[in-house]
Amino acid sequence: MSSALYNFISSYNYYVIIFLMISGLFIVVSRGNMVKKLVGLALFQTSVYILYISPGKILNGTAPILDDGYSIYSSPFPHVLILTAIVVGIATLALGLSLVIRVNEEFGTIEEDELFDNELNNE
Amino acid sequence: MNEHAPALVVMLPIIGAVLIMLIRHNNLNWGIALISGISTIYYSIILYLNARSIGTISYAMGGWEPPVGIEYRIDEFNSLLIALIAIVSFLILVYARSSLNIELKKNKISTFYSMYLLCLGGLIGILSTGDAFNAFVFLEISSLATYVIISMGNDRRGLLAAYQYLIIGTIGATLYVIGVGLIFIITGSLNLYDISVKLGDIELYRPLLASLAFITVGIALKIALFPLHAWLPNAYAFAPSVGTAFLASTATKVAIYLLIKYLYLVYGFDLVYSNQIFIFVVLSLSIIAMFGASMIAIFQSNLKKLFAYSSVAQIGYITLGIGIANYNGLTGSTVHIINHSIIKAAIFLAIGCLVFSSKIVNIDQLAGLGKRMPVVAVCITVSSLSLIGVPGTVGFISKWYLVLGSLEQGLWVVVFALAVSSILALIYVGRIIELIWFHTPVGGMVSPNKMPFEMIAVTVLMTIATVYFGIDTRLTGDLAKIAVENVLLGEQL
Amino acid sequence: MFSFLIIIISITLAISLYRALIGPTLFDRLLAANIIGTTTVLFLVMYGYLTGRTDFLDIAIAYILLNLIGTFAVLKYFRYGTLSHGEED
Amino acid sequence: MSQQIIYLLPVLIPIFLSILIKITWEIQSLRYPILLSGPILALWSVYKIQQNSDFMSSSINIFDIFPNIGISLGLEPISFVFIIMVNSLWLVATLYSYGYMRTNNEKRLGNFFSFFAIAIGCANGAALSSNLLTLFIFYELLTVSTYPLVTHKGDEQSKQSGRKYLLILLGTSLCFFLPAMGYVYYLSGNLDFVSGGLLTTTLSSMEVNNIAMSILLILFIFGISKAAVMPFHSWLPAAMVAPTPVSALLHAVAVVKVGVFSIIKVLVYIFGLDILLGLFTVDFMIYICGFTIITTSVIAIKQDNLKKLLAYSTISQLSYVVIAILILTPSAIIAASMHLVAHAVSKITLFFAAGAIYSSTGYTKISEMDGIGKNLKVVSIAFTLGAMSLVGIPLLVGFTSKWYIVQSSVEVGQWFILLVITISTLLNIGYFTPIIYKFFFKNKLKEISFKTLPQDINLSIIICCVLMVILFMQPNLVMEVISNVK
Amino acid sequence: MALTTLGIIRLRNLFSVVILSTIYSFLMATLLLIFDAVDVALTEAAVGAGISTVLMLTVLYYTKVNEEKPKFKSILPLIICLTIGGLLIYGTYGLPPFGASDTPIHTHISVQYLERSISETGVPNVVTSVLASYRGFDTLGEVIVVFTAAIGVLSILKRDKI
Amino acid sequence: MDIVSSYLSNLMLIVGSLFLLIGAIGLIRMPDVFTRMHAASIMETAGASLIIIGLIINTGFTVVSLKLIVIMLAIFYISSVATHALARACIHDNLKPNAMNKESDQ
Amino acid sequence: MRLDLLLRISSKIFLPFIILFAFYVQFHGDFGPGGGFQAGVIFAAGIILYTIIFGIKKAQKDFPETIFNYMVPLGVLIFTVTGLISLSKGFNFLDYDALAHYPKHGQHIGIIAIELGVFVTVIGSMVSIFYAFVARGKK
Amino acid sequence: MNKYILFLAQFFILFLFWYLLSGKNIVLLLLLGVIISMLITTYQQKLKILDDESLPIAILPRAIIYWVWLYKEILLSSIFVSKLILKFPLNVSPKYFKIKSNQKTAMGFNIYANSITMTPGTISVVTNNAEKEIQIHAISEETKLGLESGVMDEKIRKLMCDKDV
Ligand code: NA
Ligand code: NA
Repeated sequence: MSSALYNFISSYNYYVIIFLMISGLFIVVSRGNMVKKLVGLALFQTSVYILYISPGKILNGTAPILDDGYSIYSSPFPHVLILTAIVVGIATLALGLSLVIRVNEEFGTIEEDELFDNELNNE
Repeated sequence: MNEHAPALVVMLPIIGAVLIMLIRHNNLNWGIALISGISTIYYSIILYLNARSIGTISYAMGGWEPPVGIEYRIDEFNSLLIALIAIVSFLILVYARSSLNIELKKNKISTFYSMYLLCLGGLIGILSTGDAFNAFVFLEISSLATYVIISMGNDRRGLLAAYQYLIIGTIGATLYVIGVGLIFIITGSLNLYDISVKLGDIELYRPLLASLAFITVGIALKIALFPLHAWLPNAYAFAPSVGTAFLASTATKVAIYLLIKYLYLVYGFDLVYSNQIFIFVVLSLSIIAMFGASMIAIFQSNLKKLFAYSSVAQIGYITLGIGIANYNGLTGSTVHIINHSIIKAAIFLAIGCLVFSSKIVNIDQLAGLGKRMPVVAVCITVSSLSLIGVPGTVGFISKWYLVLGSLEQGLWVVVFALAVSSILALIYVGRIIELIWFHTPVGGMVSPNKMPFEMIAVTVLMTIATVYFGIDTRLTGDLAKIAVENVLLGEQL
Repeated sequence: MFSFLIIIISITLAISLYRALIGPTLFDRLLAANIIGTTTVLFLVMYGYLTGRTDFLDIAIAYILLNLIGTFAVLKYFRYGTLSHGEED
Repeated sequence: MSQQIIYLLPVLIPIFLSILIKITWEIQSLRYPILLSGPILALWSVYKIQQNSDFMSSSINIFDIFPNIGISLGLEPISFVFIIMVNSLWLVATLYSYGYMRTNNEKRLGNFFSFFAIAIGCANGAALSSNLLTLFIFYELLTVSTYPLVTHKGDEQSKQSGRKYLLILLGTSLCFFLPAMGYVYYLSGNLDFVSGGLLTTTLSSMEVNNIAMSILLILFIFGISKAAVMPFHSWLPAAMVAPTPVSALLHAVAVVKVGVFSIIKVLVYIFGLDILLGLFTVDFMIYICGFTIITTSVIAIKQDNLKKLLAYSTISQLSYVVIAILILTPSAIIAASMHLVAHAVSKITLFFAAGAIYSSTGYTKISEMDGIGKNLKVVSIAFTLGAMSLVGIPLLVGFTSKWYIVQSSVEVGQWFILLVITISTLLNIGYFTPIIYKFFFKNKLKEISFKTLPQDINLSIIICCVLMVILFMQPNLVMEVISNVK
Repeated sequence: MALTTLGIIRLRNLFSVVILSTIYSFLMATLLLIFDAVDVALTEAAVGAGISTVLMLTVLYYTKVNEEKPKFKSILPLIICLTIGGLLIYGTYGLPPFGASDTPIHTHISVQYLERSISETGVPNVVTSVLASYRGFDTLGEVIVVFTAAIGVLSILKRDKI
Repeated sequence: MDIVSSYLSNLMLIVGSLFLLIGAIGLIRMPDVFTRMHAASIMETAGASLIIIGLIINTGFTVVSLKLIVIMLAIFYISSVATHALARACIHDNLKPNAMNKESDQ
Repeated sequence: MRLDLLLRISSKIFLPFIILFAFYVQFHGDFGPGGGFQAGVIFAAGIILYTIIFGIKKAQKDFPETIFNYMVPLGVLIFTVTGLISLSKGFNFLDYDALAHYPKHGQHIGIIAIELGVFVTVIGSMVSIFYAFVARGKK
Repeated sequence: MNKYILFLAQFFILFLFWYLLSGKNIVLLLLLGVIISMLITTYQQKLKILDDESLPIAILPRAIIYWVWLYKEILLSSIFVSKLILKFPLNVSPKYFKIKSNQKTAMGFNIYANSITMTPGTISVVTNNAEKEIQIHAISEETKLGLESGVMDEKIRKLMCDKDV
């Protein structure tokens, strides 16, 4: 049973990543709402997490917390990296959101179309 | 402590930043920043001298041997850039105090210094790290600090610029991480040196190329290579002048170094340049950058924006050298990294002086500047001429190497592109010079603030540097040559 | 046995997700979110049993606590339109 | 004094002088002595250098910019002639311009003279340069330092002209000169001026690629657009908005002559005559120059503005020099150098005269100048002499140089050149005769008061006329020196 | 998860987007758990469901809740994204299959971490030992990132003296 | 005893998971928010608790089972609070339950 | 009012456990999942819950903002100082072997120290950020 | 309630929780647990968020009995609602009505409302402590009747030791 589940995931491993990545990026690039853009950015970053971690998984392996009962562990290396990446992600998100608050305060809107038309392009 | 210089040179600015935020004293922050800056310079020079005498220095963070732990690799090339950045940013710091008092709210000044130092530390980290992921972390440190710096200006559009840059910068960083991830999957390592060894016998060619593409695009977003440059003009235009000077003279250069490092040291010359498409893309993008950005610059009315677009064009020169990819081309790139850093620092510092004294932001306000503020006017004039590449200034040196490099490769197109883009530069610079010297000031003049000595001094110093290094190239040119010889083309020559 | 349960739980998750996606009102989505939180916790517990590691329980507890915080935040938000509301206001 | 300093003196003296002028400008009594001391000191320093060196064997490396190429200076025959000419005429021009600027109440005199001095310094540097890089650097600096002089008036028209000036001069030099220089370096690994030609000596005959060389030649001739060969000539008429002394010194002597001089040096010391002989582009360039000569002369006939006319005349005369060089025989080189000097002296006379007329009457258009010869005798006579010299009438220096050019073209059998010179001489007569006729034989259109000209203007004009005659009498002053070119 | 993403793309109401992103975080965390990344899952849950949600809600308090229709057609973005996707598909072709144990990731450095952790640092959770010791400098960088973000947010948002 | 307990635990697990499934189906089939809440209620209370009790029986009395009990109680409590608050929020938002409309029809 | 009360009671009950759980995650990072960052986030989440339920004013009175603002650099300082101590003993930066006589012991101390640094910074940052977000107020 | 008993109880519960989580008998960790539990409890008291509401010790023993009963109820009504869900032509006739409660204490009232919500089939939507009135949404007539019988109300009154009126 469990191996069936694994196989299911195994074949779609990278494609899921790619799909998430594209859709996250798509939100960022195509949507004008600043908050939504940030959400998209977060999705985009999240997809990277799987990119790193899924190759670190070994079938029948277990979490890399050493214990007597186990011999096969999945790789701890990607986990460490992704922990860092998550932290960076939330830091960026917080900064971005704070900018959004201020932008909304100053300009009264958070739709990029309006903002950039009105502000940055017409000097 | 000298053997620990690789760690110190990164940590000193950061410790400075932390202390500033911990103490939060309005009179001490500048002092702390200066002390950090000075000590960073000291250790960076020690690093450079060591790298010159010993060769590559490997420093194991945490005492764990390289592939396992994080390694800092210092060679003649990056130590040179570290020293450059340390010195330039220190000078800008000296300049910063009075300028910030005018341009920032009182309560933000501590934060500014803190961010400035963090950004500096991040950049030095990127330069010196020998670890792909560590580079990402420091890239993010410097980027976040940059976003904050950009958002700090008094112009509310700074917020938009910061947001825009945040989005683009994060996409860039993420693409970079994707690229690193692909490499990581292939090699299982993150140590750049280790990777470069392992990539030698990798049969998975496609992931390799894809990772190359991702890393290049990711870094290119940071570099503001031409189609990906949209964030830069706004960011430069609305940041506080000190911030602009700092960013323009350091941030993009570091990203370029990272790209060079990947192309030459990690992937290796043969892999990258066996790929004709890659060269073609880099060259054509660079040329488009040189033309397109200059064309846009001609029509700008905001002074900082104009020079920001000019930066995009100049970045085109640097990447051009990467695309030319021979000894002279690379030397040209390297020298131009140094030279452009100096030029842009000088220009933006001068603009900072203008903002300080009479709130000048647009080009037409420059009219008759030659009479009102002759010193600053001379500085702007000289450094702008340097942008064109008038002989006797640093700009000429870079152009010369680039021309030589492209001639060696038989790339006449590139030679002419260089020439024509110089003419475009001439057009926008000519406009400014004409306004400064041959127009009478329009309307009532604002009574100018008295310029503090250190602002003028630093600006003049930078301007003198643009001329001095244009004449005496022992420091810049020869060091760049040595760096290129020993580091980048070690195997090829 | 456990894997069977896990599959059931996965199906449940999928269905709730469907509701979260189509939910005509916001509250449907909220409800679904809450359910998904709970179901995920169950999933965790089951998965912990499946692999035989008890560390998963800690994470399950963490999930519960976080789910609680998230739900409370959202509810409070709906009630007052802000998160900064206090007794005095 | 160390060697390096001595060689740098001709460059440093004017620059130092310019600073001095800036500082002491307010002190009235010091102005004249300081202004005049510059040219004299410069001439003295050239003399010192000449003492120190035997021609063409000694050049001094000041410092390196790139490995084994840097700023290096030296004195060889052509540059000796050129530098003497520039500095002597500077002396004369200083006299003249001080008077002129005072008469016309030009503002910012201090600025004017200090930039003037810097420009001369750059020209001296270009003259002394003993490798291509040094030449290029001083060439560019000359452009930049004369730009303020061109736009000195500061009105809209000046700015327009200034734009054109910078754009064409810097543009062509960056577009053509710099790549060409790079290519030379790429071919030979060096940029030194070598007697016999750098490329001739370093490349074996196998390596010489005719097509590449031809392209290189075109690049150089178009790149050195100060020589104003036809597609890139329009900066020169534009620059005529500058005050007349500027036009006189720079656009008759320093700037344009640096252009022609650079072409001479490049052809002689970089290519070497041997390589050039085989190139088809030489003929091509000769045709271009011929075309330039004829066309500009025709344009000159139509001009009403006197200074514009002189400018077009200058363009055509410059192409004389270039065409003379392109004959590619030693005697032709001598002829070219001779014409360089001859034209300088004659044209400066003409400009001085034009400026004097403007100072006295305020007239700039030829059509207004009827009958002024009766009041401005000295000036009108000087103008006539200058014009005659350019046309090539004996007793004046212009004849000598034209004669030598004709002679060497006949030697080689370049009938085209002969034809061009003949036609252009006719055209010269065509545009100068009406003016002179107007000066002396027409009646004034209306009565105006003539300002009396200050003595220094008259003096300088007379000196020029005397020079023209002396050089006709003693062409060997120039010829002897230049014949040392190997 | 993919569905959640689609939902996020489609929905205009930003509340729903926030709620969906919370759900997304939970699911992502679960997925990470399946991949044995215990620490990461915990972090992702804490960050995604806890902090991010709350921050986004706060922002929504200030701004308008409904997104407006994008003015432009999303063709160019689509092209960009598909290009990148194509590049990824190109790049991931031939990567080791999921769950294999003989890939470089496992054989090169991870092994060392797993073997040395107990004897050198005495910490059974290898993730912790790598994070804190073997790659401690990265963690320092991470802390500095958090520091930067916090100071930055304070400087951007605080009105009074900092 | 072992067999009995294992059967019991399996039974509870299966029943619990069935409850989950049924609740999920209810989540789809029910017509409005309020009725869906009831379905959710099943999932969160009956389903979750049965599964957890099944697991407790499976392990026997250890630290783990105590943890499980804690988890169960927490789920109960949170579910109740959340459901109530949600319902309340719905009413506040002027979202009438279907029940009201029917009563007004009658 | 009624909803408020319910939430308030629930929060009162859960808050101590959340905080305790945070500390648990912090100190058991060696043995199980968790560590400084996760602990910090959970702790911060606890404070945030308190803020959400009791209002920003009360929260800022009970958990003064200044403390958190100072925690942000403090944690980084703890981390850095740990690194500098190893420097001062002649070891490389962040080499915890320097911190005690036996390397393994030193590693342990080092790990605890830097986890503490992370914990402090993360709590400080997250709470500061949240306070800043909430306290900004509409114009 | 006595402050100190509350303190001790809370401390004990927290420490128990810690031990539960930790499951390790390392002295250092246990000590840490004690210290941290202490700290938290102290701070709780300082903030005045430690009271009967947050820690109902008094009713604990009877609460267990009540919970068992409630759990039985929950299971039964779960089965009922499940049937409702699985019926093929979906036939729900939800009811929305008010109910009066006889609780004396606020806490009892809250528990009542919560219990109603916890039981599948009924949700307390709006509560009014002053009027002792709860608006309830029930999924069908049966669950509505089950509530109106008042069994649960009675049980909770027993739980809270309310004297009969
Ligand atoms: Na950890
Ligand atoms: Na219920």
